Amino acid sequence: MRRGIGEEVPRTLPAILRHVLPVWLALLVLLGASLALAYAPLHGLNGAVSLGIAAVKAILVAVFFMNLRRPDPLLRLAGAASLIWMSFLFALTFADLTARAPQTQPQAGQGRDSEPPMRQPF
Amino acid sequence: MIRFWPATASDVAAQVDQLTGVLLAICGAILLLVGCLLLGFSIRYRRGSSAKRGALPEIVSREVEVGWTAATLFLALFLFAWATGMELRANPPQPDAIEVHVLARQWMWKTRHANGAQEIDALHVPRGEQVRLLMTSQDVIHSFFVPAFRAKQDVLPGRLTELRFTATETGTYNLFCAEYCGTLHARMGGTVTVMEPEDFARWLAVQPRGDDLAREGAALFVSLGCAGCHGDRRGGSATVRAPKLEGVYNSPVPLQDGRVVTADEAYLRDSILQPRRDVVAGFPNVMPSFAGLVHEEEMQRLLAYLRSLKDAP
Amino acid sequence: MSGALREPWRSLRRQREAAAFGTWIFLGGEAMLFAGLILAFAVMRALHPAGFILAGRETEVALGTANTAILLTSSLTMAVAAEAARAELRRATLWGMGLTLALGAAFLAVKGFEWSSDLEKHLFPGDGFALAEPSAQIFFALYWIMTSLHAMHMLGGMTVVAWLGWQAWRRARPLRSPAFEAAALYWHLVDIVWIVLYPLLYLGGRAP
Amino acid sequence: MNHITPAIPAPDAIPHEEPSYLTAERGIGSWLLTTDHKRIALLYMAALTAFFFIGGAGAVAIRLELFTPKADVLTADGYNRMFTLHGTVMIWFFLVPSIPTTLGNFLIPLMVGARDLAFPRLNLLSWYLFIFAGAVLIYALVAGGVDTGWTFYTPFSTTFSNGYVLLAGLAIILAGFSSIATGVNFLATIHLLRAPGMGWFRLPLFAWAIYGTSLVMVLATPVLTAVLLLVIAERGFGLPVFDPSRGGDPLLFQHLFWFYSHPAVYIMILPSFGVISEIVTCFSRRNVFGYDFMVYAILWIAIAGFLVWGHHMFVSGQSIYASLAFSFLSFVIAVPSAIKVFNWTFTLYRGQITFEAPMLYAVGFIGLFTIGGLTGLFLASIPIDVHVSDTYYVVGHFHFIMVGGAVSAFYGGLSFWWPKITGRKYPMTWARFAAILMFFGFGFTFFPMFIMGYLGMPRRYQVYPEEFQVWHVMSSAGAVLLAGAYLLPMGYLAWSVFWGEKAEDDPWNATGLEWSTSSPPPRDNFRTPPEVDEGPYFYHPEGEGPGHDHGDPHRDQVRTP
Repeated sequence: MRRGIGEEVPRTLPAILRHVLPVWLALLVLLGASLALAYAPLHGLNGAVSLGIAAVKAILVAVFFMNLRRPDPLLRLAGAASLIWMSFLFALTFADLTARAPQTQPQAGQGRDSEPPMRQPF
Repeated sequence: MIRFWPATASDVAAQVDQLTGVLLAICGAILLLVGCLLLGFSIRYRRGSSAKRGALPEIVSREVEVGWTAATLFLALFLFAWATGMELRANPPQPDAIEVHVLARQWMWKTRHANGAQEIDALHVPRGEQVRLLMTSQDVIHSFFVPAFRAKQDVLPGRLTELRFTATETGTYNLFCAEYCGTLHARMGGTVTVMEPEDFARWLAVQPRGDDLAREGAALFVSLGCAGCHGDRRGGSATVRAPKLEGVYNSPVPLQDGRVVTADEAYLRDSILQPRRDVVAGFPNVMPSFAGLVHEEEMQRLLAYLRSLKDAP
Repeated sequence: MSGALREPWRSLRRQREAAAFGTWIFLGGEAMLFAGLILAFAVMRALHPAGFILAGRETEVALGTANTAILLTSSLTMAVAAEAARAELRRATLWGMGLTLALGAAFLAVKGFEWSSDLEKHLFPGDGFALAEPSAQIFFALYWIMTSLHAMHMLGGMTVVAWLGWQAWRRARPLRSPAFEAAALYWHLVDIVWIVLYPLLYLGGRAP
Repeated sequence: MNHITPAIPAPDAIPHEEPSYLTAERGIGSWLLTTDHKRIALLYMAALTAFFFIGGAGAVAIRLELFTPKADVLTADGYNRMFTLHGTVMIWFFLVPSIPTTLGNFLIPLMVGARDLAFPRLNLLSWYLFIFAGAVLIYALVAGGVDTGWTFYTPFSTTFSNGYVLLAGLAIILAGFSSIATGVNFLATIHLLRAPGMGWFRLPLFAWAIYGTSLVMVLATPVLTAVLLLVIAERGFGLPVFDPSRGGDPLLFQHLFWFYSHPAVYIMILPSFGVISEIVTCFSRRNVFGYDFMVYAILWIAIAGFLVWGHHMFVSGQSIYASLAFSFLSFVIAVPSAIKVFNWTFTLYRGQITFEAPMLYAVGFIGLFTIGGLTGLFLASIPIDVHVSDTYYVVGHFHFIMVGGAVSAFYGGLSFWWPKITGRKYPMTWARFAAILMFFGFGFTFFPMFIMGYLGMPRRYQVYPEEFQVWHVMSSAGAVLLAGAYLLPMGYLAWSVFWGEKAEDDPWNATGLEWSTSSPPPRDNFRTPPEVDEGPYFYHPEGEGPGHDHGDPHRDQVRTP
């Protein structure tokens, strides 16, 4: 039998807490770090840094709270699938967005025509 | 008379038809092959026929499978390369192209020639010269479609799209709106008339011409107060220092953040609507936004005026 | 239906795996839902960096940070509850779920304060919007859509947790039921979504 | 549903057998609260029939109106509402759920040797969601009308449309939840409930096809939900994301929309690939040619289908470079479809073919799907697509795939598994006639669309230049035949439930686990849990040993001495 979702789980509350409390502490530390770094002058890298920290936090939650550390390939596959599909979505949409001719980019703030649309052209 | 093939009235149309013809031949051959195999096998191997059964012969095996997978892939890549090459070569922009502004709205087309001549649901163009349509919409998405030119381009609100074509045959052709745009979508059409260049020139000359775009733009330039700051140095009472606009069109502009951009239509438009976004190096960030004050048709006039401003010697 | 085992399963282990797998696939779908919204955010951020930086400064960073901490802690209590349920530690399960519910409610309460303060500051797109830059309205459109969709997910999660907690309390559902773990997975995903929304909505444009 | 039960012979006629799923429980409650996947399949069938009629009514109105170039039957808004009704109902309430929720629901547990789907109550819930969503949509379409077309393009849908766009969007979101729940259920079932010995490469191709479909459903549908939420937020609450006047981007809508809606095409067509594979191999008495290639083709389509959505946007103002990438990927996805067509054809080779109704549907499918697929090559080439996009060429193309393809396969699958589902046989002559009529009716209806599309006839036009009339008349005339071909089976299949001859357990002499149980199957599908020690197909012409091209299912074309 393949080792499915393990039965080798901690059986007592202290054992469980030993598992999860360090993760929680790490998450809070990262939260503090991301808040502090958001105010630091990082020359335009702030966005990348805070998203990077968010990614680390998400991975911590997924691996330790959502039990991805257990050796179940099926669950890892399911978890990875959506990431791959997200990359399809982002990659190809940005392939369009970043390569559009400049005049075909939307331009903000252009008011709609003040005249009402003509309803009866014929 | 029943038509099986649309009129071919632009240089691109002829190329597209060629591609279509070849694809038709290839697809016809594939269809014929599949059809013959289906029909042939169905008859030959129908129940009760005396055809030989038994194990599949050596030749019909994985190699065949790999073979036709590869063949299909190569065919697909060949078609891709050809179609793409055609698309990339089609209608390279020409500097002396005739520029026409197109404004779409529910449910009509307004076209406007450089000299100010306006048409509604119609467009006249000369044969053999490249026409560049600069299009925008006032409400929803429309699509400018002339089947005889094999040309189509969506027209979007809030931005410009461009369509280039060179007509090759004189005549009058259908113009359709191809992107669904509401109640009278089906009636949002008109005609495109291709004329000999000299006929076109004659036609254009007798059109009741409003002021031409650039001249109207110049009037707007004053009435909107642009001239107050950007006005010419000779008689202007400019108290605010603003970049001079003569010759600015299509020239490089250094920005405060160090970038250098080309002052194309998009940049100029942006600078009118969102002046604080890309401020020219060395000038104070004081220009107010004209968003909401300048509507799309006026914007076209202003841009035409700015394009017409040549650098004073 | 006395035990934790249900039709059409023949072993609890297999059923547990299916519950986890099914939940994971569903969460994959949920992730795609938020990915669609985040794509919209990313595209608009790329088109209008100035407006987004301007608008990003207006969100309540203190409340947002507090809420992140609350939600991270609720993930902790939910993880404890799920593990305890599997180990059939009844008191720890009930405490864990109770705390999770309380923290979830706290999150929504803080969110409510934040929303009402946003409304007072005229940060709801439309006429009379506080910021002149038109694209700032897009930032706040996405802010309202994302935070309210997330809050709806919180409500859904809290309903499930409350229902399972009630059943555990009444001993109507055996603690070995895979449902506890499935609910915990869902809760953690809602947490992860917030972890990603937090820098997008609250931290943009803070640096000098 | 009591009307079905009298037709079933009293259980004492076959005393040694336990009652079938149809007779195991009685009363309307036993149907509406059932968690039996087979009964839920029938519930879906009833709902889908209703939606098919509603969507069909829209088609009738459209074809009637287009008989002449002028507006004679409907107002301009009325016409727009009709094609919106036709599109939304047919896509989200017929084609997307059609084969998966009926045949898939019924057959997947049988094919993998399980007692039920992984989450039986979720299955029932998804039916109720579907029904509720359908009711909301019909209410929106009838009470207020929706005139956006099924594509809901912004800013038309968010700002300019008059109609119940919000409600329609909500209905489609709900139907999406139902779709996701169904997909999750199939994935979990196929992963975790396969009978002992049922390895991945022993799964019938229908199960593989449903697996691929479910994958697409689960990963694509949420993005549709997201984009419809954005439309609802903008239209209902004034939260601008697509509004150009505030810098929003209508093209963003199109990206998100087609990220779902192109893969949705594969949701509609992949299950029919599975159905056709099962039928072709059975009636040619020959194992599926290149089983593993068929599997890879399904997976290839399911994954790469997500990468081609931009070919719907070649004229939208999308960047030319993105268009090139999408064009390339669109050409590449032609390959797995071609593999499937060739493999079906070669399954016939050296077979012993009989032409029962399911086989006629299948052969018709292969022909129509080939035309549909080949016309797709024109659409993948940018220069041609620029000319024909948003014309009747596109309308013809996707009807060939979705109606000539998916609906033919649905009718074929229904006639193939009908004896298993109901335990009854239907009159074969009528069925053959219906299958042939469908092929020709379909051709007459939709082939003219390619020609008028290339001539430049735009879609969604109520009035049109007279030069196109001859093609529209042809199309409308064909639609009469097609309607007959669709109604006919409903008649004789219903007849068979009451008066049809009783079917054997395996009337087509087919292999596969579903045929090893009784017709109709008992509540728990199998009296003894099945174990599997061979591939799904074990066909051979009469008078030939079973081993001649059978063996390791990985190498089912093994050359034997």
